[in-house]
Amino acid sequence: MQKLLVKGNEAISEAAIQAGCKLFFGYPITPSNEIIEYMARRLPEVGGHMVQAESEVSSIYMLLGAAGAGERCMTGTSGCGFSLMQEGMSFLAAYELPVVIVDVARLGPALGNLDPSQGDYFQWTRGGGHGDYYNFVLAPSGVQEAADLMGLAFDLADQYRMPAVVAMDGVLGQMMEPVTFRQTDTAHLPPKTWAARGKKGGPKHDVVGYILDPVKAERSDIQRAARYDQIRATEQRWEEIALDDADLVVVSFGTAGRVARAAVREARQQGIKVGLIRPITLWPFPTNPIATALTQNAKGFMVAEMNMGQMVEDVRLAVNGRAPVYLHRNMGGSMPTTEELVARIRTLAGEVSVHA
Amino acid sequence: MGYVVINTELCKGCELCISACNRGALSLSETQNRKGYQPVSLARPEKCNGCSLCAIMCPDVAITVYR
Amino acid sequence: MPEAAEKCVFKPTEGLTEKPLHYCPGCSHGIIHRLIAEVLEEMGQLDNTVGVGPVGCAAFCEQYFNVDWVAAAHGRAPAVATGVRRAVPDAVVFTYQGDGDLAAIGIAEAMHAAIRGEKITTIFVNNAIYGMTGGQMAPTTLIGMKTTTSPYGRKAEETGYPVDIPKLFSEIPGAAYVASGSTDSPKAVLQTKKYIRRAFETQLAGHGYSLVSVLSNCPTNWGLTPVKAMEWIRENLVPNYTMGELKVPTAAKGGEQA
Amino acid sequence: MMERMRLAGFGGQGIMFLGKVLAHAGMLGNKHVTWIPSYGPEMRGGTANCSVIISDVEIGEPVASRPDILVAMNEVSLRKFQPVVRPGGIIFVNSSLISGVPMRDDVTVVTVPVNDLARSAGVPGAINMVMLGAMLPYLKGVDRHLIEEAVRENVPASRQHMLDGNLAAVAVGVDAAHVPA
Repeated sequence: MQKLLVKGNEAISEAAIQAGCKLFFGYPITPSNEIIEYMARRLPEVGGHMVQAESEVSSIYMLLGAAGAGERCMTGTSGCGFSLMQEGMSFLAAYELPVVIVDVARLGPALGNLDPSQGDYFQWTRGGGHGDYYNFVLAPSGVQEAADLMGLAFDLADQYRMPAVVAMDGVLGQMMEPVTFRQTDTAHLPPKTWAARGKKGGPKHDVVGYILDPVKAERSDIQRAARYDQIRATEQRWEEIALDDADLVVVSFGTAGRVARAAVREARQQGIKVGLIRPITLWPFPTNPIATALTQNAKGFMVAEMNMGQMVEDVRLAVNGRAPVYLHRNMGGSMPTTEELVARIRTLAGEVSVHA
Repeated sequence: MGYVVINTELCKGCELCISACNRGALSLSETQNRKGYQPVSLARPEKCNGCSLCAIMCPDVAITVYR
Repeated sequence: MPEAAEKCVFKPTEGLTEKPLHYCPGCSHGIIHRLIAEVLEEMGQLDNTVGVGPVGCAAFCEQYFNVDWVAAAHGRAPAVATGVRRAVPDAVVFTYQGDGDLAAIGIAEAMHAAIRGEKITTIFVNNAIYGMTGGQMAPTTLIGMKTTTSPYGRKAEETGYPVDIPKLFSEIPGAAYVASGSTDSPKAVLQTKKYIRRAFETQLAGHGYSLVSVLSNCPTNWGLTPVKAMEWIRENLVPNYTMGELKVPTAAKGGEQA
Repeated sequence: MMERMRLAGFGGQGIMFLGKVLAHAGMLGNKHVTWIPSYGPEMRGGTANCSVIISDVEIGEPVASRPDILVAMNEVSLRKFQPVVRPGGIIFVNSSLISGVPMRDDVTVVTVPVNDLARSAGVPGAINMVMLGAMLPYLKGVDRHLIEEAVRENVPASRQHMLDGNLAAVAVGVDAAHVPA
């Protein structure tokens, strides 16, 4: 397979096309612009379309229409644009439509600036719009992983009939790394017999999202909750390093996660008993490795993220008071350096050993 | 000559058909349907010529016309 | 009943389901639903159509149309229809939208669908008031008209003027067919049906976006009987909005299409 | 081996392209590489910089916040990034445009008059390629063969006529690097 040097934004775009995505709807916003530009150039070559919408509000509903008609489709956006999409994402959840939404997050709140940030974590993982729902959230830490996760995002969306968010940041979007595109097999996925494309002699398809009958509404919520529970049980994904004997476990994702990986390796070389859990699915959140670490040697957790502290809440929920959870945060668009993480790991590893 | 068949369970007694009929063939009936509306009826069948103006105005698709 | 073997000259269309309509007595929605359904049936497109619904009194109208359906959020129907259209290029795709849905919250989506020349048809139902939420002011509410949010009558100095959607849209190059009809009389209803047919024909011919505005009533929130409400359309709405065919595709000019 | 490089200069000096060629050459040599531009409002402010990392091991931090190698194509860039270069690192200075800036004594300073060299060689637009050539003898992660292949792959089809000029400019830089500063 040919290795190419491409930007993260371009890699996810090409990976989406190779996963069978034929339609892209979007509105330009930095630092995600390479996605819409790549799609504009490349989709016509595979018989698809990029439609430049008048707003992100419109983009997400174009996505709803195309997904309602059964097509693999996606959008890419950033920060403020992702906020504008939340109403539509709530509708997508209710309609149970498979779509893929890439958020190349930037610093917020408000316009913020274009620097990388993980400040959209709550919006990614808490549904984001109105009502009671979740999205799949996949968080790559590099360009190859971003490409690999795109195919998975489409497959998971189709398999469970729900939106999948690919959670990026400006660094991952703008960075070039070598990437190899891998084919995925979609034969196991259920056919979209529910799609509205015209009856074609069969029964009528209604793709709608309201349930006026309270009994049916409750039943529908219970069914969706059961599906979410099943996903929590079977679809957690993470990378782990040296958890077996780790006193201190670093939990970090995305760009921060790749720096944390280097820091944990460096600290290990210095003889510190530290391990890493790098969540790849932010929803479902990987609670399993945290539980495992607690039954092994973990005496404390260190969360490193590029925001005021959002994922730390999920870690605390998973740890549930059984060990201290510390936060190392980089704010204002800054990224952690390996040195600063190693220094903090050394300090915290000392602390948890003393207090344990 | 013609006649109309009114689905009295669909009719809501809005009288748009009565108003549309140039020949005064339709009236509200004295009875109520299951929804509590007084449906329209072909009170004067001899006046109906099957012109369909009533059906064209019916918002509930309650009228079938024969001629 | 006469015994002669008469022929059925008007029967319920196959384009509607058998579900009884939930609208208030005398509401124009039923008439407009039926016209769309009849046209699609007559054109042989019932198996090839995807409708996109609004929010408002017609939010649940997919129950009535015997075609595939994708419901939209308030105002977003043209965006949803764009997605459907791009996914199923050979289908007939239409949106059904009220005056709040299209002319207020969704005017950006509607205008940009027209600007893109999106090959969809919009049926715009204008009764100058918000029906479902209980009679509030719409962008198309007439000057002086009382609603629950303009209790002293709409004042231009506070809320501007009613927007003439068909006139506005007829200025957009991507809008290939724009017409404005009414439901106040059998003649107006038959005329509106022709407009709807031409709009769908415009779409199928690939000319671009098409819009049919239909003046309709709201007996409940206007506080009038259905018959009086139809008169009110005739006397008040018709004079205030541009009527007739405002724009036809260049290819169709000079010759009757329908 | 891990070489963390920061390349900086004016917009229009070909900094981004220089970085891409370096990263591409690293990839052709089966190294781990990252290339990342400084993006955002800075991009439009007349200064341009990018980070390139070439490594035998997986790369954590993708931005060279503490580079081993700095390429400063103008004075603003030199003043901005000189302080963060790691002790023992290398700073490549475009001496055609920079003079009189006090230099740290715990780094290797290589001065290359790239504008003058490029002009003399008849490729005045290829100052980035001259600098690339000058860097070559000092780089551990890539060699000349890989660099030339990367240049070939990165010159777009529409600009094939510039390929020879670019390769010539690399050669000029390589020669210049051996001339004592």
